[in-house]
Amino acid sequence: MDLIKKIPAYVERIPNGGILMTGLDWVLNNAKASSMWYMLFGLACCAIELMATGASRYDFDRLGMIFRATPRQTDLMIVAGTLTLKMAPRVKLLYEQMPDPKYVIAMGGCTMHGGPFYHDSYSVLKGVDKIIPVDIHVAGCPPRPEALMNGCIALQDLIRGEKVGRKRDRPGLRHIDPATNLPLLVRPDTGLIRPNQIIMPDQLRVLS
Amino acid sequence: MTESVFFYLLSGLVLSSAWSVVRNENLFHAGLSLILCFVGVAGIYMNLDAPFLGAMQVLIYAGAIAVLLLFGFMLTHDLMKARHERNQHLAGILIPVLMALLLVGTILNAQWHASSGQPVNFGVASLARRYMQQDLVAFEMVALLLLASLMGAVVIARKEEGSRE
Amino acid sequence: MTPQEFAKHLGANYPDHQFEIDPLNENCVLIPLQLVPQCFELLRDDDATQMDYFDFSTCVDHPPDRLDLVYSMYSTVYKHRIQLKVVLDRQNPCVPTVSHLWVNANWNEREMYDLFGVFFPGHKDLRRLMMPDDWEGHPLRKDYAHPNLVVRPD
Amino acid sequence: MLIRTWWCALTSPSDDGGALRTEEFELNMGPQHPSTHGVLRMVLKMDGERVVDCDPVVGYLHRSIEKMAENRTFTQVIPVTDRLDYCTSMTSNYVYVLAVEKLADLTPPPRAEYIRVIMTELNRIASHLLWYGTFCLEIGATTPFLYSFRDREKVLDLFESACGARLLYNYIRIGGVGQDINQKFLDRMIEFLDYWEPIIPEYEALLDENPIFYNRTVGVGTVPLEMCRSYGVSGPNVRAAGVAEDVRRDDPFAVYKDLEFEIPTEKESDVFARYRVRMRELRESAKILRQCYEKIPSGPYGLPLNYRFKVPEGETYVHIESPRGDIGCFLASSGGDKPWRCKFRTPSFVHIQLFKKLLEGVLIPDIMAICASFDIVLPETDR
Amino acid sequence: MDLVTAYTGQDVALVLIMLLMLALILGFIAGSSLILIWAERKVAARIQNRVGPMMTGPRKFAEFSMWTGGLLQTAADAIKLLVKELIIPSKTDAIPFIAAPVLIVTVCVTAYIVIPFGPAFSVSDLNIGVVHVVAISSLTVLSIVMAGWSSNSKYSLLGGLRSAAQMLSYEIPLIFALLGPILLAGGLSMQKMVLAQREYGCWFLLPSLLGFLIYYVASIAEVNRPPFDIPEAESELVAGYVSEYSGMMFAMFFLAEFANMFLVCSVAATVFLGGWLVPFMPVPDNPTPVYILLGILTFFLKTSFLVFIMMWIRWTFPRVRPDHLMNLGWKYLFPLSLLNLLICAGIAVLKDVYKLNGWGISLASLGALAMVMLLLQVVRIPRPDTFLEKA
Repeated sequence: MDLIKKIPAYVERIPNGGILMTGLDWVLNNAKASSMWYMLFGLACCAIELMATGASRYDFDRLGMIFRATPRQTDLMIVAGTLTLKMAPRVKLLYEQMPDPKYVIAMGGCTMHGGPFYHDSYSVLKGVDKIIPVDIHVAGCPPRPEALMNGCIALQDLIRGEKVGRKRDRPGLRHIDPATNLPLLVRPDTGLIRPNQIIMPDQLRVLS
Repeated sequence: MTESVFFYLLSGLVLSSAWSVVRNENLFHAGLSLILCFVGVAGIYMNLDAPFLGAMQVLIYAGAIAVLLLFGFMLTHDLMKARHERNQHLAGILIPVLMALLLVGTILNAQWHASSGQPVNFGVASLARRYMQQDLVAFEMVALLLLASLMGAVVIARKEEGSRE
Repeated sequence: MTPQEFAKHLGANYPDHQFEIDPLNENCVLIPLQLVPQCFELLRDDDATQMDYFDFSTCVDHPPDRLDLVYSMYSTVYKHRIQLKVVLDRQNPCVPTVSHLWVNANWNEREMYDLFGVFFPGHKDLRRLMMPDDWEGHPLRKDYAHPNLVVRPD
Repeated sequence: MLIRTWWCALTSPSDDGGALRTEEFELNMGPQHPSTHGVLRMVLKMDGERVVDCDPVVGYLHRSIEKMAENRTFTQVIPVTDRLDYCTSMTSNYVYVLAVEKLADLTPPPRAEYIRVIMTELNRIASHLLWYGTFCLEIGATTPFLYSFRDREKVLDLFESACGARLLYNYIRIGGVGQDINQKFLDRMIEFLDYWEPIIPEYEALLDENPIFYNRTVGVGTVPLEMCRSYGVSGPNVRAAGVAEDVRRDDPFAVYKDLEFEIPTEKESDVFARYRVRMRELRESAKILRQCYEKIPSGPYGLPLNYRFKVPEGETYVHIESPRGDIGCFLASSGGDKPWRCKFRTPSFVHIQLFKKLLEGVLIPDIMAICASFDIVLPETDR
Repeated sequence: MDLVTAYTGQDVALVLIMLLMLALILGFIAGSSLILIWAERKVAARIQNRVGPMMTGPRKFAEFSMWTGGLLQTAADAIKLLVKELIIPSKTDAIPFIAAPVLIVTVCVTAYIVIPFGPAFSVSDLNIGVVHVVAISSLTVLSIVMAGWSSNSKYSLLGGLRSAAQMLSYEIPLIFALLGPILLAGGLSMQKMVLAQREYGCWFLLPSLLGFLIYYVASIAEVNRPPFDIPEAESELVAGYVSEYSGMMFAMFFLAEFANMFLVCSVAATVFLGGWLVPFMPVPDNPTPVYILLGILTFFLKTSFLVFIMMWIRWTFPRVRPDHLMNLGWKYLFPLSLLNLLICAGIAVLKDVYKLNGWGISLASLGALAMVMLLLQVVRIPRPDTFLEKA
């Protein structure tokens, strides 16, 4: 794979290689953007709104998004609902089973920072981006179908802006914490909780 | 000239897949190469422009019998994992040598009369007419045999069904 | 049957124990700990009560020493409902199981074992229901603390 | 030597009398599963296509709602009960509010009672439509899902005009309701009912005459009546067993006393009977809504209560009829402004325990049909 | 042909022509699948009264009508799948894992050789036409079993076994249903089949209507399309044997499914609906270019009509349980196809020996069939409400 990564650099040096690359970018990005196959990861209330978005009135199919059951054939994971600590290892496992150009939409307040379950709840993981890198957060509890469609369109614009061969920068950066060599998994801006404060079920430690 | 090229190609394919059927560790791969062998034989039939026979070979052997064989491999208990010991080396060498001698002997002293030049019009119609007129008895016997085997299969399946409930 | 009749009915069957109405809940009868399986069996099988529908069983935690265990049953024949309360000691609460009488008591008791730490001898497979299996502590107790639990400032 | 190997190959004594010995294997119908009723994991021991033993594992959506209820004032708990059962959040609001009112013996004004009944019945219609869609998805027919969601969107528009939210309403408050509903809302409701009632036969036409459908549902997953009793099954699932049991009839709360509607029941208590009961319940709810439209009085829609009012010490248990069964709330208060203990008795928690015994000897496609026919929802189970 | 032989020897030309034909078929399959997949999503959307893909493709068509939005949607899917990462799970056994999609596409391509698109317009008119298609398409079972076994997961193994059993048990009614028209046409080759329908006077649909119905149902099962799509039943087996495939390998399976559907419908159109016979036009002996074009057009119209019905069936029926499927296949379709064979044999004898006109006989047989259906009405399959009162 890494040979392919070097090609864009060489092509740029050819006289009008740049135009060729942007043309290639345009075609690939538009193809990827307009045919995102999503894997419904319905946990709670947001799953019902996701189904309502997939139904007749607001239709995902108009954006070219079909529902695929297996993680192997999907390239967008919509985490819809509250993520509990017992469920966290499974989400991570599924994320890793997806083929590479993969994106994550975190739908609903619970996936951003625990939402209504931030206080007084011992079993809810405060934010999905603690275990998987998230591209688009859709606010709302549950977010309206229009908000979710808006999130998908925002993701499409994000994809159209990509460059072939460039490393994608993802929000929720992951540094390795030297003490526990566990990925720090903490958003620099919130910085609310350090990993050793959260007692993760140990399968999660094995996996991450 | 292309017929002979194709012929050598196909017979090479058939021989190699037959060899892999015998020598292969993984039984599933052995089953697959068996199917490849059947398809190779069908190719040889087609090459000798007997297309109906080739199609039948693909349909019956490669399509049905071999797949049922694969079913058998997959469904039976840990057939895949067990390492089969191979200590019949003596038998392994003796029998192929005997077979080879037998075959070469018959090939050498058979009188190959050259084909009479004009193409034999061997079509499906003549085949069917032969079934229905000259050797009708053999045809009916084969039908009876198949019926018996079918009933045997049903009885075995039925017994197994009965035992579980 | 009103709760008072229930108390009289139970008192008649077990003379040496007294059953009175719970001051907090007028539809609830307090029963002593050692009577639990027989008393429930009586209520279920006795044709005067026939409590064949088991609603739920849960705990109410009173921190210093008391842990109340509340059962609720309903009779689809006579259409009356009753709650029964058993007072347990908080350090090692232990109550014989009723899961052999009503099947849906099984998961209720597993949940109480998981969230309150109440032990049910005689229960077939007592393991955690809600929390991951390697979770320490019993979350629904009042004095429970956990790093993932951010208490809401009042 | 050659003959020996040949002979023993032929006559190898297989241990159980020559029957084809199939090995049991464990199938993990994991928490992430395309069937849409949430994160239920079933560990199935299979023998070929048949299930030998099934062990449902829950807890993947345990959001500790009861722990949160203990640290919030009585009015702040209401949005938490919304998330308890998000398909019918009106009913979970209602059962909690009824428990608080019984403890604090407040009686809401009659108009509030009628608004509450209207909202719960509309929510029942929306929940049954959701159930119908996902049930057909399990059986393999994808189109009914789209039709039922198209009509559910119209019900959600009604909710949006009344309480501003589509799914989690926080509308039924202690002592009354959040906002008043005006005549325009009632007219739109009747307009929806007129549009929607002739469409219900259309749903049934898609499936009833279809031999594939009733081959897959008639006689599948039959639950005998005494099994219902010992497992505590309630709601449409027990009405499909032939017993006309409904909390709105047996111990009526709010205004159900002076509304007349009948309880649909079937006899076989299999997947098809449960489907028929829910379809006929849709029509009953529409009838109730029409009666409420005529009988709703005018007047105040709630009691003026201050934000942190105190509830006298005491415990109580109240239960009402939710679309899935009989949902109850056991509330204990210690005289403060926060509930001391709040336990919800939810129907799905009870119905999932049925699967352990019901799914023995069942084929894989029937597992999905049976689970979907019980209309279980996981947040209720895990609370 | 003669241009090529001028430069090279006779045999090398043969090989070159063969390669050219192969490229032609591949191009045709790719093109037709693109349109078919887009059409399927649009038809499905229309049935479920929602809007299918709208965002891709030329915008001015999208305003024109809902039906023509999102034309390039399948192209976008294909390019995206090309760019996807190919995951070969570690414990899978690689050779059959990779061979399965390759085999299923090659089978599909070889089966297209005999399809008569126009009067003299088929790749190579083998004289074992119909049997060739059936024989080659029996190899798809093999590729599905390979895919199921090699992806080493319980779900795909179950899916693979189920679909192999289904396809094996539906091949037999398929072949027997085709025997009827073969008997009437007196030959196996597809072009001969079409010409036989011309002399016979009417399409073979009329004399062997039962055969057509059985063939159509069996072909839906053969192509694993709902209501017989148990192998990749979404709700149970999580996409069955395809669940471990990602990227381009999955695209091959996806492409092969639609190419097979088109293949099966084109065989049905040729054998039962008179492939390129323009309904009311007398057929000139030496085919003029105009007639060839017209023939190709009618062929495509007939096939796409059958494909549309398959799509329509897909979105209206629930899924059949495997044992009902086997039950239907063996206990109903197979005996009925034998009955159809009997009827066709009777018609053939009447036509050859007594020289009766084709139309008359087929109408008589249809009358007989209608009589049988009336008889069946008396023994009605139990309707739900009657069922309940009885129980």
